[in-house]
Amino acid sequence: MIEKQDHEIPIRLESDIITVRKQVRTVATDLGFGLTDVTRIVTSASELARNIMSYAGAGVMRWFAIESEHRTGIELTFADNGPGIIDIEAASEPGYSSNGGLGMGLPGTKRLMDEMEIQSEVGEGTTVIIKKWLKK
Amino acid sequence: MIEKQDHEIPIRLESDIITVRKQVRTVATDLGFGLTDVTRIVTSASELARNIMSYAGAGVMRWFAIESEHRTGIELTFADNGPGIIDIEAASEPGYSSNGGLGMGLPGTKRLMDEMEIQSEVGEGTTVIIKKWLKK
Amino acid sequence: MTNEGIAVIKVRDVLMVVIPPEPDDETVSNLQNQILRAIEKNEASGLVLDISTVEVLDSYFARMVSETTKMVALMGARTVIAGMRPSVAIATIELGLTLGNTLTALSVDRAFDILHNASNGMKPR
Amino acid sequence: MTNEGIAVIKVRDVLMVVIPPEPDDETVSNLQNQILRAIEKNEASGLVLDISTVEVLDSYFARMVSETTKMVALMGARTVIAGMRPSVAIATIELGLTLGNTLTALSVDRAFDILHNASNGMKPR
Ligand SMILES: Nc1ncnc2c1ncn2[C@@H]1O[C@H](COP(=O)(O)OP(=O)(O)O)[C@@H](O)[C@H]1O
Ligand SMILES: Nc1ncnc2c1ncn2[C@@H]1O[C@H](COP(=O)(O)OP(=O)(O)O)[C@@H](O)[C@H]1O
Repeated sequence: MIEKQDHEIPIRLESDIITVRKQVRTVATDLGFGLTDVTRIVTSASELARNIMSYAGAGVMRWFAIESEHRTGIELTFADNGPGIIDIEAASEPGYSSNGGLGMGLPGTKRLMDEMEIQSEVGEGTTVIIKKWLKK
Repeated sequence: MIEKQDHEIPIRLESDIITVRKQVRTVATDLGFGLTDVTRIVTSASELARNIMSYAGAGVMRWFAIESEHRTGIELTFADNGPGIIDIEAASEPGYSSNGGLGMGLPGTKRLMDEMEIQSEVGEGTTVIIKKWLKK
Repeated sequence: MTNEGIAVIKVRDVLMVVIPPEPDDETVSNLQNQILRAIEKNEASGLVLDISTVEVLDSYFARMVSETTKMVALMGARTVIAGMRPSVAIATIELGLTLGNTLTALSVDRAFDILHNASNGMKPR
Repeated sequence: MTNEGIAVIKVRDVLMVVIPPEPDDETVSNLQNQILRAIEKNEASGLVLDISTVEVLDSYFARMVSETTKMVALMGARTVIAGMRPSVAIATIELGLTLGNTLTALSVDRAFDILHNASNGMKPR
């Protein structure tokens, strides 16, 4: 069950990525997502958590059960106070990576989820919000 | 036969794409198009109907039998009040997609049809008109 | 929303899936799941996608087919697309689509031949 | 930091490595080293990476797998990835990843078949 008070996980160590994955798997499964969607959501969470580790050093993930027009869904927020993304558009293109990575994290997550929003301010930090709706 | 009063189909649900395809197939076949051209026209209609679903959420398709200089043809209009296309030129390039699609819908439809016209106003909506002429 | 049933038939270690003439989007997206599960369950080494009744192959469908082929490959099996109609092939190419490196065959029979020979080729005596 | 142990099993001249369900980054990065050392030490001609229990394959892991495969190939051995789950195959392709030209197999058994036949094929009598 989703408890309001502990719907946040710190991301500081590489091992926190595992914690994020486990937590997201549990929450998504509890909300009623099937295995394929759970895997899509957990994979996305893993990408965004690793981005926080790689580019910001530390941050948090928050999760919410969301409702809209008879639909239920999951919303995950990945927030950090890192360096920010200078060119969000470029960073969202497949293959763009500032550290020799595959550059598939952001564009791939967009495909895996139903909605994705990136807010970033250079020097301030980055917040990525992703959503997935339960198929009726 | 083509009836003036019901030459419009709403596009609101994914299943309406099938209705569009069936209707266009019937109309094009009745007008005398051969199987290859019918398939070109139906494929184009399927792309544009899906774009309405994906980007505008809802819209309509209208069809007309058209005449010009001893030629007969089919004209299909796909209209929506969605967000519009910011850069029509970019959107008409192969591979451009704002949602991780293949980006072949608009450029491909242009190749499959004899004529294509895109009208779009940001915040107002999009209208795409396509035509195919019967080979004499 | 209608969900036209999809037949998955097993012939030795090859699965054959017949795509309905006008699959709706839901059918198409469920297809992927059904196929991958069936391959896992049956330990099938090959997949024949029979599209001989398909009348329109738009970019949504093409994407599903080429992605499914890649997924099937990741799982260790091979896909052959069988029976594409000439009119569909013309529209598909003109639309600018490719099915990636997917193997294709004129008919289901030939598709089975291709998969059969491929696996024989890997097991020489 | 946990370092889930990785089992490296030798069957004739093929090494089999079972990847744990939730390998952490350290495990994943150690893996490469362990595998390459083991191939050298055992003069193995093939490597089977059993990923049948892996529940998530993100881009970090995918990169490690495809790089390892290339390193193994440089050392003269071949890698087969075995047992990818359907849900993982779907997410991997949708994320936009490929495993390069890595050989894949439905199960560990089949992976051994592939390596066995390949080496037979390469050493005809
Ligand atoms: N939280 C973040 N803070 C700062 N920059 C980021 C963050 N997440 C992503 N980026 C930037 O966006 C680029 C693309 O990210 P991504 O698509 O995940 O690929 P990769 O991580 O493989 O480089 C990164 O290389 C980095 O420059
Ligand atoms: N009806 C529409 N309303 C708003 N934007 C549209 C519409 N149709 C197409 N577009 C824009 O044009 C782009 C290219 O469309 P298309 O060539 O059909 O490829 P795809 O649908 O695969 O992205 C879309 O990604 C979208 O940004």
